[in-house]
Amino acid sequence: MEKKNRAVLTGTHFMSGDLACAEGAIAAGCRFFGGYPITPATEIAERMARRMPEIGGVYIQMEDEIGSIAAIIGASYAGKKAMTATSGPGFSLMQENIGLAVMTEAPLVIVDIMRGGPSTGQPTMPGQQDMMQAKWGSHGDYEIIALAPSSVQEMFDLTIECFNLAETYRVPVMLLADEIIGHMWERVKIPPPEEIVLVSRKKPKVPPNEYHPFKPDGNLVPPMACFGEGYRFHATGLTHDEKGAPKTVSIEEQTKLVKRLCDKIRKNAGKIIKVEEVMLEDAEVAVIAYGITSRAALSAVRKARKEGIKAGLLRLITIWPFPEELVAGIAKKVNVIIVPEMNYGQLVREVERVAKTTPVFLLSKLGEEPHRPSEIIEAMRRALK
Amino acid sequence: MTESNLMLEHPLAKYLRQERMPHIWCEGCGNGVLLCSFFEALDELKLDLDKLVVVSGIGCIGRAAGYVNVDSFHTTHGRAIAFATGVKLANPDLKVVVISGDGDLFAIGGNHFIHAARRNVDIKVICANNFNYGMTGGQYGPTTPLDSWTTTTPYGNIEHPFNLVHLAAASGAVYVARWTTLQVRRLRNSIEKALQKEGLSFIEVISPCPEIYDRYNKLGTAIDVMKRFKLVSEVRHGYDPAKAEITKDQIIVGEFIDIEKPSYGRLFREMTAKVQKKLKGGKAKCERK
Amino acid sequence: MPQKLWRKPLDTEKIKLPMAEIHIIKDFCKGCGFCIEFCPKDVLEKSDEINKRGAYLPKVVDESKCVLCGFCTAICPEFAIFTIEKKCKEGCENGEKE
Amino acid sequence: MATEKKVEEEPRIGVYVCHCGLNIAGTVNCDEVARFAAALPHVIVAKDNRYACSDQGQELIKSDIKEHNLNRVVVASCSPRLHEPTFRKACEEAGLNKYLFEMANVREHCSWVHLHDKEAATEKAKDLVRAAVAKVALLEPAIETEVPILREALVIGGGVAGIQAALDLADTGYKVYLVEREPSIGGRMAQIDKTFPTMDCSICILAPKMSDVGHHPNIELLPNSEVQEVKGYIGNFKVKVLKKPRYVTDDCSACNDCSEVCPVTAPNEFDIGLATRKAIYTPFAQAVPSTYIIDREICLNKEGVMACDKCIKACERLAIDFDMKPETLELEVGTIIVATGADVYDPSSLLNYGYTHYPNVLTSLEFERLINAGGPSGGNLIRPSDMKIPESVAFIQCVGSRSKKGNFYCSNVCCMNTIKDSLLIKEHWPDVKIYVFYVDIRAVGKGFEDLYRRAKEEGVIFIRGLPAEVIEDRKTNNLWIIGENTLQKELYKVKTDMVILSIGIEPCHDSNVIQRFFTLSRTPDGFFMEAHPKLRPVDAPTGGVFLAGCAESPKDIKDSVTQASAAAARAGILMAQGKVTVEAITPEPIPENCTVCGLCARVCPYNAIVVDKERKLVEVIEAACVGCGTCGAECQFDALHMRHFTNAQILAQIDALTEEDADKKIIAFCCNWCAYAGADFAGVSRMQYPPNVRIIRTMCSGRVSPKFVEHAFARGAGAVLVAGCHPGDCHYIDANFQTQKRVERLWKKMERLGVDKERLQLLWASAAEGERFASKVRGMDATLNKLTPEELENSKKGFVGS
Repeated sequence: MEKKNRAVLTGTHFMSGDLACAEGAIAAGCRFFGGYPITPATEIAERMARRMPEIGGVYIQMEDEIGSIAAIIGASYAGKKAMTATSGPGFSLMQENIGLAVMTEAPLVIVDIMRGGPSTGQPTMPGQQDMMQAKWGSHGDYEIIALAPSSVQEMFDLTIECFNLAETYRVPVMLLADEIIGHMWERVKIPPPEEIVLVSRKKPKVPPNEYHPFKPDGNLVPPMACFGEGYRFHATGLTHDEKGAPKTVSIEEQTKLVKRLCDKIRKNAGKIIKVEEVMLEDAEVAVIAYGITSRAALSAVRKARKEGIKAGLLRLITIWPFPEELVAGIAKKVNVIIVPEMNYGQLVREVERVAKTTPVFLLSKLGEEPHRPSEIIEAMRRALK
Repeated sequence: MTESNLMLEHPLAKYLRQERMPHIWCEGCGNGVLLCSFFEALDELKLDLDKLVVVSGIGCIGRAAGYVNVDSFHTTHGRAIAFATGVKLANPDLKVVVISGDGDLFAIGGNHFIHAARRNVDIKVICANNFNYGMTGGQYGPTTPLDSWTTTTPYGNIEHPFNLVHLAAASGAVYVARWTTLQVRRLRNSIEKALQKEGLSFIEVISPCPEIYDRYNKLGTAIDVMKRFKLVSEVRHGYDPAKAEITKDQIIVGEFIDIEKPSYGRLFREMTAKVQKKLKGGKAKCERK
Repeated sequence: MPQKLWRKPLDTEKIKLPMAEIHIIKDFCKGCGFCIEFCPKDVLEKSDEINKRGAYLPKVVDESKCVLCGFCTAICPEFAIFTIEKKCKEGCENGEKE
Repeated sequence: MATEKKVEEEPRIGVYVCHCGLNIAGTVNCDEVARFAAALPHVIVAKDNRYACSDQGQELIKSDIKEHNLNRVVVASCSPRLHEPTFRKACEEAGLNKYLFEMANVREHCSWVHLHDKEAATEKAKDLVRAAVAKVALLEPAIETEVPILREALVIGGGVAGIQAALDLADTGYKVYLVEREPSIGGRMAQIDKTFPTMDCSICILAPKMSDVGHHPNIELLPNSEVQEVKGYIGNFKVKVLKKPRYVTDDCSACNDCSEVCPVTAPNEFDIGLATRKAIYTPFAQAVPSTYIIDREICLNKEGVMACDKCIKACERLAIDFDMKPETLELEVGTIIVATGADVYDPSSLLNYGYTHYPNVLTSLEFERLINAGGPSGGNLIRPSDMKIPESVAFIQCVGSRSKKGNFYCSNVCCMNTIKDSLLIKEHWPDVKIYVFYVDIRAVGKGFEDLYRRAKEEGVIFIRGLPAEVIEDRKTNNLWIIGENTLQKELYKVKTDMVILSIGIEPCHDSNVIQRFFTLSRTPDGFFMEAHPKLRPVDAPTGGVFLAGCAESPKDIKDSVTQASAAAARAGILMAQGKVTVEAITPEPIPENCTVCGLCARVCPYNAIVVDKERKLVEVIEAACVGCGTCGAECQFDALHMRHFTNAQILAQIDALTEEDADKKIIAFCCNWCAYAGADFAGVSRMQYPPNVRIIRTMCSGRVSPKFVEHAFARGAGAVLVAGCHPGDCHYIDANFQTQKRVERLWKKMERLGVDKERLQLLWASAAEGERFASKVRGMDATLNKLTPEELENSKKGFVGS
């Protein structure tokens, strides 16, 4: 019981988003953290360095973010729930091995506390500029899962969700939070362990000699044996068959593998995707927002209603896979869609893609200050003219 | 006996993913010899193969992980050691061996190597040094000797090569040895030693590259190169690795470093124990006041 | 001068050295010739037999010369050659094969 | 001479002419000589007496010294090689420094060799006394310097002699290094089955000694090692020893597991190839150290490539290390015992006996292994051709001994060894017929004759007369022995199943190496020469070095052990004293004359002279110097004061000897060790030669400076003889090589001056070659007779002042 108390800090706390994220990970069963200090994600590493020894987990500060992600892929294959946390520049460094994690179907969680880019940009300032990198950053066709928290409480809850998704689908899952969420202090309620739902990777049911490490079952996800369990399997970043044997020239194997790696996410999108809908039933103008901006959007929508503007909000919790059908549905009902983002237009492209004829307006904001509700209302008015 | 079950008779058959034989390496390539020595070492030690993990990077020798009949992982270019670090720390019961090439470990992966050695992560690094990037057709790398001809040094190499054993020793490896693919028995002994030692062990294996580097540099057939190894290699245990540069007419081989030093894993576990003891109200001090 | 040793030792018959069976996995061989070159007893030589990969295979010249040192196995990059001790029936001299 | 040290006080000389009964007085008029002496300068008393060496004779000298307060003494009697120590002692007892004494050799060099010319002999005696007086006047007191002796010993050779010597020294409490070339100690004795005459098992009595050596706290055993270099001198040797790698560490427990799996075989040297060993092996069961060794010559692992590692895998104690490298140890020892043993004669060159052609012809050493229970046949007497027990065995004696085929000397042990072997056969196989073909049976030794008798009683057939030939019957491999029975004076033709060649003992094939290290001399037989065949039989001529075992001469186990203990005792004495005094005959540099040209250092055979060009000075290492004086002869500037043989002293002798009738005299410079001793020998053997020769003794012919010869000629001497040891036998390594060069230079000069070269002669004569000396003198006498006055004048002028 002592252990439980130590891992899940049940109760109400006042903490920052970064800390809540760390606690969420621990509550989710993360027992391996490999990272590299970077603003504004450093506090997560600091918290992990302090907490891991307390709960018998492993913390290692690697020589760079490439090493960090390589290490957590290793830890994941060794059977641990593993995580790293970084920000834009480090996230960029990780891209190649995100591809490796996708290819070798390593369950792991990458936290990206987004700051202003490009390059070193504004380390201490917020941003939502990694939305596309998260999906397309590594080469080749693939799918990942990304969630966007909008409160410190969600930093806790969604981190747990990230691990559950990673374990379910054997895929790297990203928590895309902006600097404000990461550094913001709020009340966080940590439930007792028994109330926390945890998912662990499927184990093979066949004996080692029959085990094929990349042979999927029903939901396209292969059961995962771990190193040291006697299955003696091989995994590679090369295109491989179900046995894990390299297939570097086979058209069939390449097609079969790439399709499955994507489809296991696409075909399960319905199960994966989470959103929050506010007053959309009769809305003429829909605001689609995520992360910190969604909070401004919410109050904007409420104020607008008071002014008689029929506004509604779609808050994206799941960024990737993108909730296409949902957005398409809304687009049909409303006259206009406003997408406030702390970038120069990233997710708005996805919205436009599915909104078809419905006009979509980007409300871009760069630098320190997040959107103000008044700005969003102003945008509605303009849009409705 | 037919070929297939003749293979089963081979004393090392059980260490090999036979269905993937013959391997992709060229005629006379040293990689196969290295792999064979590794297997013989496993055979000597009768290690529990279920608890052994082999990790490799990119390059010809990178394929080694695919041929060993144990848990194995073929990482991206240069990242084998970082991956192995994760594996070893996540499950200390595993023996983790990195088998990779000079380019993978010391060019693109150099940073991971020196830091793993500094931390003294309990992994074994076996480096096949063929003095160039063979897989991509023979470009110069971090160990290519001065003046050598490669496809990217068409006027001769003007970069000074690493002395890998010196680098490893300076970085803090607890066991450092160098052999050529001709000294297979001694190589096997070193691998055995490394496998039984705590901390980062490094073994450099000087290996022929008959089809690419050796041909470009007119070193003759694989046999010629092996004969040259016989001629120029001199066994000097305990020799100062700093002085063990590889030259045209001398390759000093032997065990250069063999020291004891607690590994990262051990220190982390000890720290963990202290922390938890304190949490249980024990007296141990783990944080500065 | 120290005596020259010219006689066949009287116990020559009694000294039993293990007899070897040499196996070559022809499909695996790539013909590098290490086994031939480095066999300390010169048991092997290059044959004119070519396998399906186009490699000239080694052939055993005199199996009785093999002392099972296993160097061919250790030096072969292809896992294509190995030796096993010849079994011989009870009390047979110098390991004649069954 | 200005450079010579002045004698502080006026010389007060006493001269004593000894009658030696009639030995001298019978030819020389001693009374007349004494009276002559009395008239010589500085002579205070001159007396003749019957036996100067007798107690009364010595008392007389002592009392005179006190009474007349003499400060110099001359005794004219026998050879200084005989009684100089006696009289020196007498002088010391009377409080006179022993270096102030001189002898005139009027017996060996005078009375005994001129028995029939009393007058000439008397005149010669006067001359010799005059010369002695002249020299003694210039003698200087000297204190002998002391050299410290390190209390550690080196024994070279781990045969029974070396083992015994090492144990004796170690038990006395000295640290001993025992260097053995082979992987194990034990030597020949370990190979032998039984020892004569007691017939006890050789290895059984040797093995305990071997293991004592192995475990002795004071013995550092260096097997598989060889001496590479020896520097230094008595008491202070610096020895480099090459320790060859064994490739097996001391962790070896001799379990034989490695040898079991080793796939490489070779004939075992220890069994002379009658048995097989592996590439990793121990030469024999009782080997010390028991640690195994790898024969890299045949091992499959060559040039650092380990083809085979069966032994490594088999060795549980991880004692095998193929990376062992040779080491060179640098030892510092005070004394050295050379016990390097001997080889056996290789009979394959004697085609008539068919060894190596006929399988059933064995050497006696092969037989030892064959008959040995631990040997290849488990002690069964079987013949190699068919492994059957022979019905008859023939021994052939003196194979390689006492004949121009092989060696001339008797190998000492073969007779008894054969008798022993024959009895061994009889003991186990009484029906086997045994022949022994011999020249003489030499059963000289305790219990030997008894054993010989037993053999004859047992029915061993002794046939006098060595076979001319052994012929093999191709079908049966039986052997026919053909020869002449020299007793019955009839031919014999004997059929036998097996022939044992009783092979002789030879000096080690590489004795010359050891010889060079220690500047030893060897007898014509090739064995090492002792300092004195009777009185110092275990001392080597080189100080601090001693001889034991067959290195010195062929001998059996008992004699080897005896000699080893003796050598150990002699070495022990030196080390017990902890210091040794060196005769005060070493040179003293005279800086004011020295130009630091370094010539002296170049000719010194002992590197005893250090030239410091920096500090412009020449130093003599007292302890290393043995006083041969060749440096003094080389020095052009009188910068070396050769104590007790100074230029002044020798020139004074020449002056004295050429004072009268110089033209009728031969001035002979003889080295102490060969020529002078040879002349003594001529005297002892009463060889008569012309009385006109006058001998001046120097330690080495190398001391004879050209200026001495020139001075003699300038003084009108008729002829000059320079005599020394034979080249190669020089007591001072190769100092006489300088003699030769100098004499040749003089000959050239004489040619230039038109002086008859005949008048200067160079003679090499050993201590045993009295006749050689005598005949030389006779020859030169002839040259004297045809001397013309012009010739004389010519040479006088030519050499004056040169």
